Amino acid sequence: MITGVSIYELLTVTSILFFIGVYGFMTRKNLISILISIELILNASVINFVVINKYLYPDMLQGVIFSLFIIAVAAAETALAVSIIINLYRQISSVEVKDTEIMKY
Amino acid sequence: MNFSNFLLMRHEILLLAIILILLIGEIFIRVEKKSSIIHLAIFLFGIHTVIGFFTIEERSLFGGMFRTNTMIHFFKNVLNIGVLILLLQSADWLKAKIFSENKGSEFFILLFSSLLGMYFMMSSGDFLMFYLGLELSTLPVAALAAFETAKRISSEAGIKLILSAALASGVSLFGISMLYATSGSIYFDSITELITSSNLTLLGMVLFFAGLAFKISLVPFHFWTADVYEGAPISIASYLSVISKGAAVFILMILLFTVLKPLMHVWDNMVYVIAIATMFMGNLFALRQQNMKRFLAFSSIAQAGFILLGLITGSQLGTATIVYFVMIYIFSNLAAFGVVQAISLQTGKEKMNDYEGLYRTNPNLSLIMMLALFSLAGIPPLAGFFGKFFLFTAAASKGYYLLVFLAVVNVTISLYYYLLVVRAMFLRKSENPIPYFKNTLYMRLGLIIAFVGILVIGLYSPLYDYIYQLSSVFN
Amino acid sequence: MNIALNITKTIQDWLVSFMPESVSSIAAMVLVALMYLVIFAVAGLYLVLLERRVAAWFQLRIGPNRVGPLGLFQTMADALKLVSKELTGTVKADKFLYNLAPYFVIISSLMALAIFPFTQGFQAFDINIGIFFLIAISSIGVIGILLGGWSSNNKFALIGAMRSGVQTISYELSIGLSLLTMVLLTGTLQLSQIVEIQKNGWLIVQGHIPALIAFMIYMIAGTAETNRAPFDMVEAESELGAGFHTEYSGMKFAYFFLAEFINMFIIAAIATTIFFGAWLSPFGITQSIPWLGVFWFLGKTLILVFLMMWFRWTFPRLRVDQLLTLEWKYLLPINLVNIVVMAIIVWLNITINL
Amino acid sequence: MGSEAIIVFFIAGVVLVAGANFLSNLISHKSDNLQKREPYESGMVTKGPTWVQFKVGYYLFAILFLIFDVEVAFLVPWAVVFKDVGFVALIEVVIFLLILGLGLLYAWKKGALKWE
Amino acid sequence: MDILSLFVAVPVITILALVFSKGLKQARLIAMVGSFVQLGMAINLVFAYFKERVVNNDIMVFTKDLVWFKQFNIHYSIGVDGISVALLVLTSIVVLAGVFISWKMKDLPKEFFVSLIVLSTGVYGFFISIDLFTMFVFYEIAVIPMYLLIGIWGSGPKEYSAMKLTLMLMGASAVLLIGILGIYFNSNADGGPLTFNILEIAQVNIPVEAQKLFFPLTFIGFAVIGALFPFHTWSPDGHASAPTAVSMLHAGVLMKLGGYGVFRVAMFLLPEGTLHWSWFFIILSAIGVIYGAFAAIKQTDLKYINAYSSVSHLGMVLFALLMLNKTAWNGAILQSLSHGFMTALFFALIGMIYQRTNTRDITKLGGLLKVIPFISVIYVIAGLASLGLPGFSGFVAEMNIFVGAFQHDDMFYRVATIISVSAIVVTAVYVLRVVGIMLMGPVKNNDFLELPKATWFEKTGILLLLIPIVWIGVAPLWLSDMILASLEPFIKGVL
Repeated sequence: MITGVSIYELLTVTSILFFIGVYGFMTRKNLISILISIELILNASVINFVVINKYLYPDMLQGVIFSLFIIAVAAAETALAVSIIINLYRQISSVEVKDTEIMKY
Repeated sequence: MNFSNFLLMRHEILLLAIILILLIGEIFIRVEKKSSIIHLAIFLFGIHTVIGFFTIEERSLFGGMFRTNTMIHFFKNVLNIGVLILLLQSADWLKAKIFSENKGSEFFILLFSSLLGMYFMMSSGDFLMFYLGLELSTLPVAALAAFETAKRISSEAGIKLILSAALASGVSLFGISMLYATSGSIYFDSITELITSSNLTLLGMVLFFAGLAFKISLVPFHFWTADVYEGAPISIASYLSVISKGAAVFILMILLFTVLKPLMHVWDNMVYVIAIATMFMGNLFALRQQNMKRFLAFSSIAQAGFILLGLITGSQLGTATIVYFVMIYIFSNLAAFGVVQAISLQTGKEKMNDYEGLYRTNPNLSLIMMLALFSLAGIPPLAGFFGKFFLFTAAASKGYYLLVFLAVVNVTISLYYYLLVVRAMFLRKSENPIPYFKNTLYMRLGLIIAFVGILVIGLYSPLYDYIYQLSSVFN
Repeated sequence: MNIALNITKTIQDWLVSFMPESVSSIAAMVLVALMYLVIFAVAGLYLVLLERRVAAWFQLRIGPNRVGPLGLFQTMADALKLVSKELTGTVKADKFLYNLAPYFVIISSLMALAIFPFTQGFQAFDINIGIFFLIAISSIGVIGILLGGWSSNNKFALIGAMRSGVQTISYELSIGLSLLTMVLLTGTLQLSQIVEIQKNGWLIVQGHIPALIAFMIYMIAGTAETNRAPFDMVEAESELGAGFHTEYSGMKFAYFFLAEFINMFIIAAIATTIFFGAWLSPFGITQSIPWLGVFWFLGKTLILVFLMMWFRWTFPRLRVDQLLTLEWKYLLPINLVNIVVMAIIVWLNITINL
Repeated sequence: MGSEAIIVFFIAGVVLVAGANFLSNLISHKSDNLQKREPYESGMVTKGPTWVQFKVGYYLFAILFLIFDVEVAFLVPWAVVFKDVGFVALIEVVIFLLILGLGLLYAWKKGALKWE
Repeated sequence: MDILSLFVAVPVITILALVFSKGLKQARLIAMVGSFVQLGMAINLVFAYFKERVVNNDIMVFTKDLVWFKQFNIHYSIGVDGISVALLVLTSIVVLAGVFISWKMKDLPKEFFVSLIVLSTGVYGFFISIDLFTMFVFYEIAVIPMYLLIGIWGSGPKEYSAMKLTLMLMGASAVLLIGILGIYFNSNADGGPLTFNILEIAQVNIPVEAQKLFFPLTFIGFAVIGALFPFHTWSPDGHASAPTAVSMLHAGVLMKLGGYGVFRVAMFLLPEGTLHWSWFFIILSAIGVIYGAFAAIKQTDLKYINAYSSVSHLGMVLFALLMLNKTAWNGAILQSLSHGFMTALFFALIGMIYQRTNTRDITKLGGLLKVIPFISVIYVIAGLASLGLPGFSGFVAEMNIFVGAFQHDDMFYRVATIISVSAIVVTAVYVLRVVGIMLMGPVKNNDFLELPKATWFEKTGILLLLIPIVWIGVAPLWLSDMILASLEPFIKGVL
């Protein structure tokens, strides 16, 4: 818990982070940027869990443990996504979204 | 700690053991003999499926993180059978295309890992286990979707799948964190007691819904479906549309019917709208598809819309009909995908036009395909009819006649495009039809099991009674 | 002398006696930060000197001896020279990242330095996840190196940075795992408590065989982590010019240089804290005089630093593949087994407690 | 000082670097010519772009690192409470490490650890 | 196995036998034997029914009830009354005739007969079920083989017609499904369990609001297959494109499902709804009667003529049913039967003519009476029956309908009746027009002079259909009695 900072400010920050992530996911044209946007979303959730745990329910550790697992999963997710992106890059020499749309309509 | 508790996790432990055995096999078997792993995997999984049928007691483990009961157990068995059929159907493809690149065992390992994730997801007693299960069931599939590394669309499918999956799970997580904030627990049981209908809870629920809506490919989150199905190997498309969707529907149902039951007055409206949107979107887009995989993708979106009709009831009737429908759907869709797979493997043709005159050269395949499609469309006496009828009955039991009407209109629309395939196979004659070919034993076995399922499940009513009786645990 | 647990608190208490509380806390922070900056600079400079003297000693030379008595001001002069040099950079560089890289390197090592218990109570902050924090913060340094190498837009620099990246991340595993082995013994991550536990005997004694293995792995991995010989492919002069900092000049080069030596100090200091009882004197001989802890701490640390310098002038440089083989095929499996062995020892309670 | 110390030290680091840079800019002698600003590659003229696709081996090691680093994240809490939990924790970690070890072995056999 | 379940079992066995058969000869033999057995069973059923009626005064006899899906209270529940028995006999005769007509089926004969028998299974099942769910199942089973039958073995724009037919009928079943579910969920209005059983629901007083809501749904759902006016468009196209046997079965039997379903389900279970809505559907069906007749005049394609005539005739069935009195109802049932035989006969003859001349355009035909006398004579007889000449079944049916309809002293009913009656005149016009152009006069095309005579299997098929027409026309009373006796519960329930 940080003295002088209430839970509202922290949750506002995480919400902003979350929506930056969603916005980035929608608007970005580069696969890596999209991936980073997703990381933002996940991190917003992680912070959310920790903050809620610390401020509201300090006697249990559920939120903190949850965040630990989210981090692990996010790592796996990113590793996998980047490998697929690399594989794609080897074929089309690009990581732009517009180049990945041969399947359409 | 009592180690006999682990016996309750029989499915999970056995599957994990199989994964490890295959991993060891992959490490130590020489490259020339690698293809024997196919037989090993199918054999082991067959044993696993059989063992799964032994009864199990009802308990929860790890302080409520993991729970099991007869319904969950039953559904795991259903998924097992589905995966077994899938394995049988994809054995040839693996042998021909994948083992030559020396990555066949990875296919099994990843597939089983994903299935393991689904087990955990279905057995989860808290949101942590649920989340881990969800991710474990999604991530390997993304790898599998990109499995044919030499094909560009395969990679595209993989990246689309994983990016959408990650977004959905992220959004879902954010929702879970809100539920956690209002209830102070991530355990389902405690949440059920503590949950109140505050704005934050509702927001949390809606966000949470997104994660599973993605897996079931409900409408705002269906964009990935067609592309991924088209790009991914057929086995994986089949897996995504059948097993993955089935498991997600199941857990969504459990969560809505137990944990989020106090909020039912909110989510039933949501489900109502999404159901209509999903059915229409899926069906209308399916009308103009030419690629069989895309076609089945949109068809499966539409089917997901039908499933929501059972979800909206929030009653035991809903549970039973959903499980029943999903089971039937698994068999029907597997049969359809099996035929597509067989043809694609032999001739590389996946377009609807290529199927013209199929009946005259391959009567058995086209017969199975036709019955599978009719089952999907809901034509008696095939199983699909009963599944759909009961879903509609369930929805009508709550007075949603308009919804049922729209759904039945959609059944008619869907019949149109299913008949397009039947038309190509039966009505048309082709200059250049797909030549006659003989399927291998595995493929035939896979198709026959699915075929028998389609024919029998609907007519054999004790099965439904059994499901209904099981479904009382969630209400 | 009775010193409170934490040095900042001591300073703050002292400050409160003559200024308002709100100002005092800020002043205390500034003071502490300044103090550590000084320590940072001095330690960095004199470690460079030490390195040169040790090198000379190994090669039967005298080493720097002109500037100041015994050449003590040599590195000071070097530093002054570096400050007065022009900060150049290439036109092709990614300016922002190029300038950002030194910050990462410096901040990470500065932060790591902050949590060591130099003696009882002499600790900038005593975080309860101390070891975890150390592992985490030391990973950040590599980002600086990668950024520097990449943004220079120079092939040598890039290759150096990539090598550094793969090497650092590989050996970081071993560092983490071997420290973890010792955490099994202590059951806590807080450095002050770890020291407290070592009053029953240094951990390397308590954990005997597996602790010894862990220590050896730690020292190898630590040497690699700091990109020092024999693991200095990063800046292998004969291959890559100067590696990742080829394009850096003047002060900017000095940061990397400084950080490397501070990191060496940090590695040694961690080893001291975890394996050799930090500021504790052998058998508690100087327990009555807490300030002597600084002497013990620095003494042990410098011995370990000397050990690392010894490596440098003893072993030939490894190839990249040898380096990775060493880590992934030897150190990591040994480490994993070692953890289990340690767990069994702790479980059976056959540790040595004096 | 609690967790604020992290911020203080962060600021201190920034001040150190920025201050020294400033000082250096202030007192250093400056001269400019074009060649000086070329990348230094042992006196040769740079050919082609530097930022090209890199050897995939680095990426493989990065992934392996990720796996084991995350593993460490799980082992840390385990190590802290190991003394209190005892035997069950030992069994669990053996299973955990076994699976990880199998993963390492797999990577080994697949040639991911080979640097060519 | 009881006498009624055999009607489902025998076709299923036939199908299984067909699946394992090879070639045209085996297939048609199996199909013929199967259909013969069915005909025998149907005739046996008639006698058994009379015997049973003496001792058993229930609404349905030979009932059998097996629980199927316990949770929904779905039963496999079967039973027959006089109406069903008559329709079963009709079905079995038409199926057998259809098999004979398709004796020379060349393309995929096995599949053809399988589809045909599947269709007949559905129809049999529909007529014997007294459970709404079972009924619905059999209804759909009967509809879906039409797609393949028309699509594969049809002629002309067969794909379009097949798709249109299937989709319209399936769309109708969509509406019907809502109706059935509505009835089901209101079947506990008196406090009993929810049930699909028609007889049990008939005892329940379904709330009037629900009846008003669900009657049109149920009615339209069934009436579409009975070619109710705005929803009839599938019928001419479907008939025109279908192969002969399918046209026969379709017009002769399948369309009867509509009238039967309307009567048995919509009107029987929702009497208040019937009263509330009957004016609307009377208008629709009267329009259908007139429209069908006039449309038939304009057509030159034989099949289209017959198809529109079917629309007209079946409109009359619906019209009579909505008249809500005993005589009209009796007429409606008789009309169903009569039309079933007649149209089947027509289509069989058209098929034969088409097979020989390769055209169905009446303007290109002429003087066929000289060339193929047997077929032509029968065609004339069928035409006369169609326009309601006394001595044939058509007369008996239409007489009953109009007498019954005119019994209403309300102006609306009388006007509607008069309008419908005028359709008879129009019928005479188009029947005689065809006879005049096609059969009389000079032979227009010299190729036609060498046309082959009717073969033995064609004759058998024709006679199978012709005998009942004459029989009903000459001796209608036994049939009338059987139907009238069965109408009693309806009269009690609806009127």
